[in-house]
Amino acid sequence: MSLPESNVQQPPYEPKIIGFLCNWCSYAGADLAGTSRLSYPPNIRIVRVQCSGRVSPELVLKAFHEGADGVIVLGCHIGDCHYIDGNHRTSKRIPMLRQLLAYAGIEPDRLRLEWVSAAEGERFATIVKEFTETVRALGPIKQVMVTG
Amino acid sequence: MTPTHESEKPRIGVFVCYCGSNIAATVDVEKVAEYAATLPNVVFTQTNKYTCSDPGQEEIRKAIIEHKLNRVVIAACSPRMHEVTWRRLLQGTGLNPYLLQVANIREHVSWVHQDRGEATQKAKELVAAAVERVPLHEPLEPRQVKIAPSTLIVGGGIAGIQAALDIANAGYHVYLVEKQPSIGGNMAKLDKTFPTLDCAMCILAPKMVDAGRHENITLFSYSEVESVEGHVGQFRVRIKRKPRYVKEDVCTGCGLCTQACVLKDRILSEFEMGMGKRGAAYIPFPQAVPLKAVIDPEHCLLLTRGKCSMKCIKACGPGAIDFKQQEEFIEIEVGTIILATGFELYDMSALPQYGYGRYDNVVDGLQFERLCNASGPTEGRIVTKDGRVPEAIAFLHCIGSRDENTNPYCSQLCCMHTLKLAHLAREKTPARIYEFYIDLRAGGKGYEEFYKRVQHEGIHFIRGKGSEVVQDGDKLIVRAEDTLLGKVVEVPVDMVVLALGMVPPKDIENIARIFNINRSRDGFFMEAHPKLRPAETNVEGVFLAGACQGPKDIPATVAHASAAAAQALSLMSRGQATIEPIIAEVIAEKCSACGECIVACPFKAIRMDEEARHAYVVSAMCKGCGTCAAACPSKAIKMAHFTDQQLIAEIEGILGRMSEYELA
Amino acid sequence: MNPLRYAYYPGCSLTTSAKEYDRSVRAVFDALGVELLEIEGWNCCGATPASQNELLMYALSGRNLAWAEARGLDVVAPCSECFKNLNKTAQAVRADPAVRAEVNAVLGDVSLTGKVRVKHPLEVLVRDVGLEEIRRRVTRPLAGLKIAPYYGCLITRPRNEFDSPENPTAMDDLMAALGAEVVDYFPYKTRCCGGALLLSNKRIALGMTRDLVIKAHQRGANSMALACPMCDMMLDPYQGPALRAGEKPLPTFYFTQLIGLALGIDPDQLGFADRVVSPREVLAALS
Amino acid sequence: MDEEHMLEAVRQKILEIMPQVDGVIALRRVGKGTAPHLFLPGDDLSELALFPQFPLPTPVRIIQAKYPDKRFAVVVRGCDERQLVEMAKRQQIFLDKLTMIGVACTKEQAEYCRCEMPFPKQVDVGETVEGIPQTFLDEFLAKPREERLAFWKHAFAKCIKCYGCRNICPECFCKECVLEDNLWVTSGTVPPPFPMFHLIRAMHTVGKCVACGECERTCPADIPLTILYKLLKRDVETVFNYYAGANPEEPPLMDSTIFLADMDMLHPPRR
Amino acid sequence: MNHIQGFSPAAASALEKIAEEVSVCMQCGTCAGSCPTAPAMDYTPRALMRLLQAGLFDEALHSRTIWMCTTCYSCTVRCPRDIHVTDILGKLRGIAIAEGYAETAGMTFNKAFLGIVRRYGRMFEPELLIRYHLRQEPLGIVGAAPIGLALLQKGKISPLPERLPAEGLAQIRRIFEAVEARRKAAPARPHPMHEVSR
Repeated sequence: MSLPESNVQQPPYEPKIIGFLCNWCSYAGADLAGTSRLSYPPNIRIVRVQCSGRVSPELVLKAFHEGADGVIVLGCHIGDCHYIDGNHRTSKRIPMLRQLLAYAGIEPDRLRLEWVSAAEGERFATIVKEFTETVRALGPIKQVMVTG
Repeated sequence: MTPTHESEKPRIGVFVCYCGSNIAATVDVEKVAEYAATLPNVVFTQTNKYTCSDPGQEEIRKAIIEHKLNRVVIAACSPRMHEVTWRRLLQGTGLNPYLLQVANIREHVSWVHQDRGEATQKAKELVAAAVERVPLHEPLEPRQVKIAPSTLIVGGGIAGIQAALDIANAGYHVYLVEKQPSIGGNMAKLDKTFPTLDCAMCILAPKMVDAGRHENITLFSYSEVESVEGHVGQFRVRIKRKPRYVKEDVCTGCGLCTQACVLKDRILSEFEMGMGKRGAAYIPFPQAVPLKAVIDPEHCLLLTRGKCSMKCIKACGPGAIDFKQQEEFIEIEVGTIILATGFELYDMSALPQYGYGRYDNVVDGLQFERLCNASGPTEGRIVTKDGRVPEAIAFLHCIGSRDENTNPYCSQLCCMHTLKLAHLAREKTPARIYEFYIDLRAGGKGYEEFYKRVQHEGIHFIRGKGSEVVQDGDKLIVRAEDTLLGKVVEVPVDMVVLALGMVPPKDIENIARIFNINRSRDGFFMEAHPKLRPAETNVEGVFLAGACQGPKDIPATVAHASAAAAQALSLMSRGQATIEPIIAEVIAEKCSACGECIVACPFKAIRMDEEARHAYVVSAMCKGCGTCAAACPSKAIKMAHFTDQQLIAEIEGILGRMSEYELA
Repeated sequence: MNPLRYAYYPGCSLTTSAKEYDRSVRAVFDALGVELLEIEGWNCCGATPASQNELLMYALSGRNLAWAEARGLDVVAPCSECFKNLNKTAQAVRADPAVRAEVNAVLGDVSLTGKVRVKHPLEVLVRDVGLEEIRRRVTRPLAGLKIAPYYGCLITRPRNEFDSPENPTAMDDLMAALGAEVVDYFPYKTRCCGGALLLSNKRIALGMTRDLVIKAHQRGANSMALACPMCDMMLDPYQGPALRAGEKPLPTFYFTQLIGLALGIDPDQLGFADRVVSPREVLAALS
Repeated sequence: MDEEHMLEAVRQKILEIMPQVDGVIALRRVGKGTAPHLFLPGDDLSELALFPQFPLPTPVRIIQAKYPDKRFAVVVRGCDERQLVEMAKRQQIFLDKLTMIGVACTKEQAEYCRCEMPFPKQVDVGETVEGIPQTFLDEFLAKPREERLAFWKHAFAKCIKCYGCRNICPECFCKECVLEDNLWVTSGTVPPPFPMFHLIRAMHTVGKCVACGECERTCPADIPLTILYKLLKRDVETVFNYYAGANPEEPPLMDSTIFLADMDMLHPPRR
Repeated sequence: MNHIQGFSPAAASALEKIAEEVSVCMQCGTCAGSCPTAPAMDYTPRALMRLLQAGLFDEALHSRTIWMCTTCYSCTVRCPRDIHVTDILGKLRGIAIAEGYAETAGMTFNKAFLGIVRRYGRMFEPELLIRYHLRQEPLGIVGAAPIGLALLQKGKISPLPERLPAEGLAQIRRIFEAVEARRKAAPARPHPMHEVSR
């Protein structure tokens, strides 16, 4: 299995970010950012889920455990959810997980929850830019967690 | 020739698309394909200029058969764009359509990242994620659902009427729900239409009558949709019929009660846009359908204060008035839904500098229409509030539109509408007519010719947005810059007409929530795709017709309404709809019957099997959001196509490759 | 509620040409139990000329804001020109980290965050103290006064949440609360008085002032309430030169002078004597 | 009221209730410790015991599952009562077939458990005492982030994955537990990799934990688990105004449609 | 390669930043229609924006328009493209002074005003009047005499300037010097959009 060649010697620290995006709103917002040719840092890798309500705290912890330096969950605004109120559960699970991370001594800012509608391409790009810089400042997850 | 049995060792084919230069411009497609070839279970890779084109799809079909592929990864545009195309392609080769994973390397990579190295690296990782995930995909059979041969249409304007007639004439039943006492919507308020100067009511009334009488159309006027449940093919709709306090089957529409009403001509008429008055018992306009009286509960003395001489009852021959009428709720089941809730005008009083709502003779486009209309408050005579024939009238374009402080979008048709009003004013009064415009947008069929005609009729066009209107004595001074002369002008006129800036109706947020539709930035309903699917929404079986999707003139509205009707008809004529088999399933032996999933399910689609002591999912009701799977502490619920294993595989695909990247 | 305390930024005009504005603001705020702490060693905000260099305006205003921010006090600036410069500076520093960094670099030993809020006395009186509170304390209602409330162009512009930029009503309500009759002075209430061009384009400036007076008369006013020393310069000392022969002058007052009067404060303390256009006839009408 | 008097009072209560039920679940003296016991009508009550404490909800669940149509009484402290309510919300026990005999904990017991509410809603025996202020939580929070991280890494490093904390917790009734699933917690390594095992279990206590403290007491490695669980419990109470086990009608918090409108209401300590 | 890099890299000059902001102007004329002194201007505010869009900066800086603005912000409040017209005119005044364009009455006023603020830290109106009239219309001082007298009688003119304490004055001087240091780099001129017949 060949390793992807990287044309740079030891690359500067680029955070690895996993984004859980809901198919109906935030994923469509990310698509809109694409069709509008906005630009944002490439660190985020997007995993599509049907609803932000699908993202369990265990899944977020697993992403960190696999080596993600930052995890961002994007869902529909309250009231816009394609599944009526799937996002109501997200609005409790993710903030409570942030609290737990903070109490456990892990920087809570590595995890973020935002609402992005299908029409908010710019907002998506801005949030990704901000979050990438926040995580870059926090450094690799290896400092706080055993990964892999 | 059926390919190998799916459960055998995965044989993955990876197809990477150039998308012309859309992807290839920043992603090294060949390198991505080369890299994919090195990934586990990948037995075939190929790049393609346009994977979605026929030749592109043909390549994939050939590859699946030749190389006995049982899993397919396509790295191209967003799955929301062509996943349906690729699934149909797999179906064609006999391969289950869900043994496919799409990597979005266009909208999420090539279009948003400029650095070729970074973009290619990211594309590789998304392909690696898909290759890690797709072996875990299991074949899923889409569910077929019977489509009830009937349509709910919300909104009885020209859009709703057109769609209703198209569907009813095709032999399917329509339930048309209209909030106002009569159908007709905003078009019924118009005098003439552009560019043909047809009388609006003359071309609309026949359609209204047809809709009112059509045996395939049940009209619920003065009613609103309370709630909607279920999914495409089986929408259970609950309609609230507001009490008219008039028995519809008895009332002949003679109007005697409206003449007898104690409050006759004392209440501002909504239909007359506040320019005319009506009584508490009233018929909105002479050509109303249904032609029935209605009693306004907010003003009728009996209904508000409980005491009135009730002259209306005495005046009504057949005794149709019934103050004991209550709200009624009706449940219906329909296969498809069309929203045609139209538009409202921007409330210009939010811009005090134009004096709307402060100076008597500053009116908006629809109010001026009522002045021009023969059945309007002034029988078609254009006169100021105090009855004078105006010596000069100014029409101001773009008030409330194309403005970052109010509505940034252009309402598309107010230039043409204002041109028509100017023509009517020129025709009916000796007044000097001015039009203050920025760009005169006359792009439709016959529109530019109409513009030239109106210029020819001696209307003064001043290229400069009206900046303010100030009352000075009995004149209104319109101040603007004639930008072509570079001079500031102050034009005294007797009447100012503000072009109609179109905005969504006030209750659009509530309607959007009932039908689970989201809205675009300008507040109108959001279509499935602005270019390719303007009449569809993200909710299958729910379509959009007319200005509720965005400002439209009448020809565009009618075309859009017929498009929505056609798409509803295509669903209903097929009789069946495929429901994505992405539903949840309880693994009985793992379930400890705690019921957390039952509480978590937004659609109440999970029940408890009391004897067997485990929960189970009613698949027909499950919409596949996965909230239950995330809520279950022991992960005893399997969310088809989005299982924990599949999502974790995708994460490992990404992060596994990333750590390698770091080692390199 | 705990007593209101603000940092007070009088501005250059209030020490000279608008001294009665300063005295009436202090008297009224004192009567209403609102404490004003004058900013020590405040400097000129640069007025209109400072608009030629944004950094200069932010730095000059920033120096004053820093004093207030250090003490956790909001700033009250009666002169609309100073109010605009200070408010624009606070908003820019709060919104843009780049501006914040540059201003703090220029100011040197200070770290301004822009947390400080800048308020015109009109906002303090109407929003923070509240009309009810003022109405309760009126002892001499201004019956007989028909006031044209004149906001000038800067109190609610370019952007100030406390009232509408096109049709503000705070002063209308305040004057009504004092028992005076308030004429409908829209849209002239926010029209520009021409003050900035007094020297460089006297003819145009005086024309704008004259227009305001004529329209106030047309609307039936017998007096005008002002809220800015520059408007006052035009509508009091320069009202004479602005009007043509035979045109009736219109007595003008700072709105805080009128509040003081209604609260029963001794007129001598409110600087009525300092008015150039004599107010005697109108004050006599006050029964 | 000292222990002997309380025991006597409880015996009276049991004798009173015994005719209406098929049995009473309570603690029995076993050597120096105690063990849950189903006292049947006519049994000798002399060996009844109150301390040291043992969580009775799990035995209630098992016994009710075995005899679904029988009616039982149970001697409960505050945490038992609240835990039974939460478990009722998850159909694990059935309150309509259960009569509770509420015992208020003594001062020492409350201090021993560092309990915030050492008494049930329905107190039949003993006087209620003041809850113990949770000062140790704030002391812990005063530590900077790095110190908290080191604290937990050190604590969790001692974990021998005996699942004791899970087994004793009445809320952990899952047939198959994710902590034993390699997909979530890498199997075959002790201690389990930080932090998956412990943070997953912590998230499972949100909106359920009544802070009975048994997990911490049972842990052979003395890992101070209640610090994490009680901090989360406090957040749930302050932000969602949800008190675990307080109201049987309220749906389970994390699954209900209640949503957090303003995410800034939860501000995690960043320092 | 996406060539839209956005107009202004961080180091853009004032004029380049103005050109970027004005690029969205649709020439609708609302600013001119709202401006109290537009009729007396050689270029209406809208026409001035057009000059800036076309890159004709010299003509814009020569115009009388920028010195006719009373900063009443009506244009900024009503601009449908949310362009801060008033601030742009202000910046142009600064550049016109910095680049030594022909002295106008407004320029004299601004220079005199800021000179006094720099010297005393606060305004001293009599000196402002004298400095302005000496340079612009010496006889004007006579015209202003009656008003001066009235103000003197009312005690509204202070005979002596109010000087800030030394430490405050030093801060004020440092502010002016720091601002001038930043002004040193002459603003790079974006190239005109197209050749315009003279």
